[in-house]
Amino acid sequence: MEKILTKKSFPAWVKKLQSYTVYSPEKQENLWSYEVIQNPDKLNLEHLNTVLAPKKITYPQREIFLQFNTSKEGKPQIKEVLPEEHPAVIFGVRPCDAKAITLTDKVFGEEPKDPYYWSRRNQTILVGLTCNPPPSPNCFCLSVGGSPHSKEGLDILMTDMGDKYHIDSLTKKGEKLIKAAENLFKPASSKDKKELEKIQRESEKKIKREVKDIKNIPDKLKDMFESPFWDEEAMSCIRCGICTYLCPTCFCFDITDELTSTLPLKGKRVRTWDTCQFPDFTMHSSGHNPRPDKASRLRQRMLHKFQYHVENYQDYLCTGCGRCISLCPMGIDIIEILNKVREHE
Amino acid sequence: MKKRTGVFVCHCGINIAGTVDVKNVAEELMKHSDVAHSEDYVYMCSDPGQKLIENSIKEHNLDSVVVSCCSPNLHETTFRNCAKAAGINEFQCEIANIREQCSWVHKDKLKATEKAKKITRSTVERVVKNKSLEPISIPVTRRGLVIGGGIAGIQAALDMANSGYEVVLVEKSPSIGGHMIQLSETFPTLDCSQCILTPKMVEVSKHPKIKLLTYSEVQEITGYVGNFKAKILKKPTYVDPDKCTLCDECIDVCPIVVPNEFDLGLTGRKAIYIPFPQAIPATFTLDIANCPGLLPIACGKCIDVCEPGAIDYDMKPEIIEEEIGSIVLATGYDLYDKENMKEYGYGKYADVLDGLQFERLLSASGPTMGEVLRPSDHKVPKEVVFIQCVGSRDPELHCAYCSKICCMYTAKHAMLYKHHVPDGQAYVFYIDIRSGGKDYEEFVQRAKEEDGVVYLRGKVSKIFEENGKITVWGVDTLAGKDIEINADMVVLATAMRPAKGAEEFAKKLKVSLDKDGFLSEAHPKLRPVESVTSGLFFAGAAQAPKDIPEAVAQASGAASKAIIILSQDHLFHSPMVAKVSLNLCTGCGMCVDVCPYDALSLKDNKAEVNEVLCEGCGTCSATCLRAAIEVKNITPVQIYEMIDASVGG
Amino acid sequence: MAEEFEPKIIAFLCKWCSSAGSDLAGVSRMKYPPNVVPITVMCSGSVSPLYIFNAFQKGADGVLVSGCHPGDCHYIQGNFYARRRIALVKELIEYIGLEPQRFKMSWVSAAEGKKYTQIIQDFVQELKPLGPQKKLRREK
Amino acid sequence: MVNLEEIKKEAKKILEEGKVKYIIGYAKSSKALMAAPAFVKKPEDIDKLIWDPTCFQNLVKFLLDEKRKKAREKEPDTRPVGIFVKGCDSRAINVLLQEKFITREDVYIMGLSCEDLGVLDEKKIFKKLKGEKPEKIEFDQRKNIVISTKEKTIKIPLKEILAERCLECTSSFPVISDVFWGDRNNRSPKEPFKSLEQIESLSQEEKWDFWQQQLSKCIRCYACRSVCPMCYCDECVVDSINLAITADTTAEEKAQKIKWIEKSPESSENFGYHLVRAMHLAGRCIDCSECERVCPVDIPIRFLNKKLEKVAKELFDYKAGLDPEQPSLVSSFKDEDPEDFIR
Repeated sequence: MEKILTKKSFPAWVKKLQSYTVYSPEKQENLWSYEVIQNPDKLNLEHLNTVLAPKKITYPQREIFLQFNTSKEGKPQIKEVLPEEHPAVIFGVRPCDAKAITLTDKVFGEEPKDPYYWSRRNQTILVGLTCNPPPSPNCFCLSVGGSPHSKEGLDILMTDMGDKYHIDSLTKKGEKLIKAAENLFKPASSKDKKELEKIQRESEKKIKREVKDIKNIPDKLKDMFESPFWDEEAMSCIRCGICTYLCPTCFCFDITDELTSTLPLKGKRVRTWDTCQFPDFTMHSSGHNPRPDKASRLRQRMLHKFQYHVENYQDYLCTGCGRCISLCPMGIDIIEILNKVREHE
Repeated sequence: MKKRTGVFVCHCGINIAGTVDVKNVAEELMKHSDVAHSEDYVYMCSDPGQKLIENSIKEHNLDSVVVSCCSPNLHETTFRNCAKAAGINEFQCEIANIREQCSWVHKDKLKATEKAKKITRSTVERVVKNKSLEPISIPVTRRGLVIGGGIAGIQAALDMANSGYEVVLVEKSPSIGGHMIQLSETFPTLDCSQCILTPKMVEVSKHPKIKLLTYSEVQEITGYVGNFKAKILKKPTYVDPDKCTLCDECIDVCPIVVPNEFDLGLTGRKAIYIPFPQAIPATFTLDIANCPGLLPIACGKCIDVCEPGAIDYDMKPEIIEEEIGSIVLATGYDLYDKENMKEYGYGKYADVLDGLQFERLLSASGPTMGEVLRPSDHKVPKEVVFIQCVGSRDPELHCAYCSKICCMYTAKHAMLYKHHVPDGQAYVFYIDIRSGGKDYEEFVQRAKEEDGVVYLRGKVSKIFEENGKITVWGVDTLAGKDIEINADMVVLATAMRPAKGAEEFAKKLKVSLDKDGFLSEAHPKLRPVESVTSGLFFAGAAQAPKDIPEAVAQASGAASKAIIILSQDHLFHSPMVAKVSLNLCTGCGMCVDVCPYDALSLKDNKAEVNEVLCEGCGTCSATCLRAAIEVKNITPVQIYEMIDASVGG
Repeated sequence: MAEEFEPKIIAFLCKWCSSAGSDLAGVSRMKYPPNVVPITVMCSGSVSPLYIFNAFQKGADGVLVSGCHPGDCHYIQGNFYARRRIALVKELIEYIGLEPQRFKMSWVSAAEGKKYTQIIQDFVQELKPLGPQKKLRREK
Repeated sequence: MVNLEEIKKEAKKILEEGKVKYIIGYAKSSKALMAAPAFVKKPEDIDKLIWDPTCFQNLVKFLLDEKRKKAREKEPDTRPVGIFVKGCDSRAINVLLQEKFITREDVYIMGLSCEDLGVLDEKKIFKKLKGEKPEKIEFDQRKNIVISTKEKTIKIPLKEILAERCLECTSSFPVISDVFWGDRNNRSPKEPFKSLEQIESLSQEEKWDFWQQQLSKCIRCYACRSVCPMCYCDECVVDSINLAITADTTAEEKAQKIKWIEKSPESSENFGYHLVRAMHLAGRCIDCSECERVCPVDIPIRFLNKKLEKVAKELFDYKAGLDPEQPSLVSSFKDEDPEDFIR
């Protein structure tokens, strides 16, 4: 169901959503970041790529699993901690980031479903925004099966049409949001729809970067496991966590116990993000590390995204947001690597 | 893996129990997963108390113990022995100080109890991670080395030898005796210096346990306490002491005359010479620096006349290596350099002498056979001016410190001068008189009253020669008037300095020096004869200006310290020393920089600990950026747990 | 009425001077508030900045490092290194906005029981108005 | 003036002579505003080498990889590695020499003077570009940078967009090198620590609010640590990045491993990390401020290191990286070190 909402009345709509925690991109100094919106009048959807994808809301960097409390005699008491239920709306979600959430949905949706992830996810409504212009010079969503106006994973897709937004409600959740302030919306005219198509066509043209015939990449990679190629490509890697922590699709984690008291022994078990780029990610307690060097770690990142995940989920573990390219301190460029893979003999 | 720790809380009568609920402390600690047993008792240090600990160690088969009681300084040893007696390693026993640091300083019983719990638990956390350690045992080479053959060195050597230990005594000049042998009489008793010293010198030369190396210098000391190695250079004397009959023939024929060090240049000596008649060893030395040459063609007169053929031009320097267990440094002093004392015309006017030169003039065996005569014209000086604090107590220009002995020997000089020249007049310029010491003050008074020495409180402004006299301008601050004395002779009480070359030597031995270049002791009050390097001790003026009795006393002190080491065949060293985790160490060497004991070194780019030298201060561990080095049984992880316990977390 | 705030102080005392000094305070039956828990280390030079930060993270309201007077260090120089290291920590802590009053260093000799007593008394008085140290403390 | 052609000539020469194993230099990256490290092994590849104000990276970091690699090899090639260093980078080499992490023989230092310039600050430029993508950039006589985006071409005076550290740099030329290009004019900024004032002038609480706000952004990607040439430990004290365990590490040793900070990016843990990091860089940080450049969430990390650099200078008259022979800041002392803060 397509509707039109004037930019003027956009805040009014958001104000109607008190029952939700509302997130939206917010500019802090030079950076864009998804934050809880206190004042809807300040909403600004002209954002470039946020440093962290909305993943930070649906899959926070730190999740408490349980609390434990031991005593010398008797067995320890354990209390599971689930994120408290609070419905949330995220505005300004870029189609690539929404697509990314559908990917993590699949992973955490495997049986047994991850209760922590889903208790958040089920509560979250994603309101997307068509990318026009692209939010990053390194966008390449088209190459990985996405588009600047892809609806995948979104409950609503908004498109900026100058003084108004085209609102495309895609799910029941989305309907519910619009219902909250129905009178603010008017149906989209056929003229609007025409204009929308134009905008969407143009937005695609604006995506400049591309991975050439990506379809062959997975097979290509299969034969490159032992290739010295990775040593070359990884030379300038400094084994930091930027590419993976900022990636909207990376979902690897670590589980540790954090003590709050040592006598008696009390604490929490928490899940935190982890990354295959840290050397200790695969370190065995024996001291053996199956991925001893930067090359094997870069290879892992590439193969996971463009071979293993494709094998397991028939989809790339990459949505072309370009964050890893824009923020790699050493200029490692996933597109260039893939294009080199393509030419690799 | 869990430990079985026992916690024993002492009431110390009411000293602890009065302010701390000891039962409650014991109960609280029982909650700790590593605590297998805890109890309280009225006096843990009493025999029944110790028995109680021993028994419960056995009964509950504990592997570690915390005793909550008084300061570890008091009963740590007691309880560690007690733990040992019960069959567990002594280093598995730690003391929680809940008396000095808790019950005695607080009033509020509740809060004091809470604190006592924290302190005790903190100690439990430590003990839980304690390792069983064995003291490091170091075999001892039971020989001593004394460096310097002055009175201090002689005394130290004799004391050590007489207590049955072999001693190597090294003296750089041809004879032992040092400065004392140059003195005429000694204050305050005026007994003849040589008469009291020569017997000791002879004793040294005859002592079966003393190996005397004169005309020798220690070049290098390596190793550590109990196991030093000394490299000693024995310079050739070109005379075989066993053959030499002291016939003096060689002296008569030797064409070379140089100033005689022993008489401080007041007389001359030949290139082949004996320093002084009573020299030990009693033999001649050929001073190669001044000899025309060791080739018969160059001169060779002495070798021709030497009946017994004692002279051997082919004698070579030899390096002697000695293994020793402990070392006494007695490198002595020299007088403040002439060069610095130009304002007093010293070195410029023949009749301006320093204290030691005057001693020679007074000495019966001296250049004038004990008559006081002016070096310039051999006339008897009728007016003699003695100036004190020449170079001493003068922070701006010279030495800030007081040379200590000058007040006394100046009084002695003035007095002896009067004994030699009853109709002469002696003046003494002084800043103030420091005569602390047995019979010292009386001695000074005697000089003033009986011998009529005129003491003028003030400084000398100028000294210059004027028609055969030495005019001294000074001021008498008491009378408040300027003084001019036309003296026949001026004697300067020049400052005492560390012996020349002592500095380089100290560097070789890695002993630290104070700002004035004297050896600095481990602790100014409590360890006055020890250096910070264990096994190395100080005696005599090398450490600070001293008079003879003090030097002798310190020498005996140093000797007994040295003997303490030699008296055991093994030394035991605390095993709480640094330990390196090689897989973490990057070999940056910061720990090596900070170690005050040179216990750390780099080997194949990794830090290496010499456990014998390490004192376990842990400065290395705080300096290391990668926590690659820690001190056993007080490791970062232990502190980490102790912090938890101490904040009550 | 609410109970008065009692600051928690961790005192790293060197074994030879400061710990002995606090022993002397005890022997002389001087009195100071029980807010301080001493941790005796071998030398002030062995106190790593990690210990200090960690104490604050674990909820200490104040931290004291105390060693021998310069020149009296049992280990000759340890306290000189400590002096430098602690100066850096102090500057840093102040710079990031933790109240400087919360971190102190002192020289307390084995003879200065009185001084130790005074230091603790003053420290507690200074800390009380500041309230609990929450800035670096871990959430419980 | 540094002449790129001369540099290439030298690079070619030493590669042909086999004097060096390879050369670590700079080449263009897919981002117009930032060069990328280049590892040149063959003489024919020297043409990709570049030298201009986009050469941000402190390449000294890569000597660590080289050392690790050597350690793994049975018969390592012991020839030196050729490396481009700027003034600040060269000080990093001095610190590594001082800490015996490398030896002088390990490196063939190709010194490049920044002369009156330095490197760009991407963030400053992005501000000016307001989000437009720079297509290509040019420098006209080291005065201006000309940036062309699809929409327009703008000319910005370089001084306006140089990195803060370059504006406060006191020696813009390498202090140690085997070959050298450019001039050695020391520049002496009036106030080398000016940028700190904005924080120092704050009240205690304002300071706290500032750092609290900044450090709570930290996501612990450890880029600051990863890019820092001084952070060469296999295992970081505060948080294991590469547990330095070997086959013979005992279970107990593993158990004794202290967790000084937790993995959670909570305020206290973030402070724990950044405070310890600052302490560990005291007297070692040579102010290449790579840590700050790479931080994805824009934490002004340099202000922490710079502060201690200032303290070291003012209290102990110590400057890092000038002399490989001098003892480290914290492994040395002077009798007259200040102690007015001690009671």
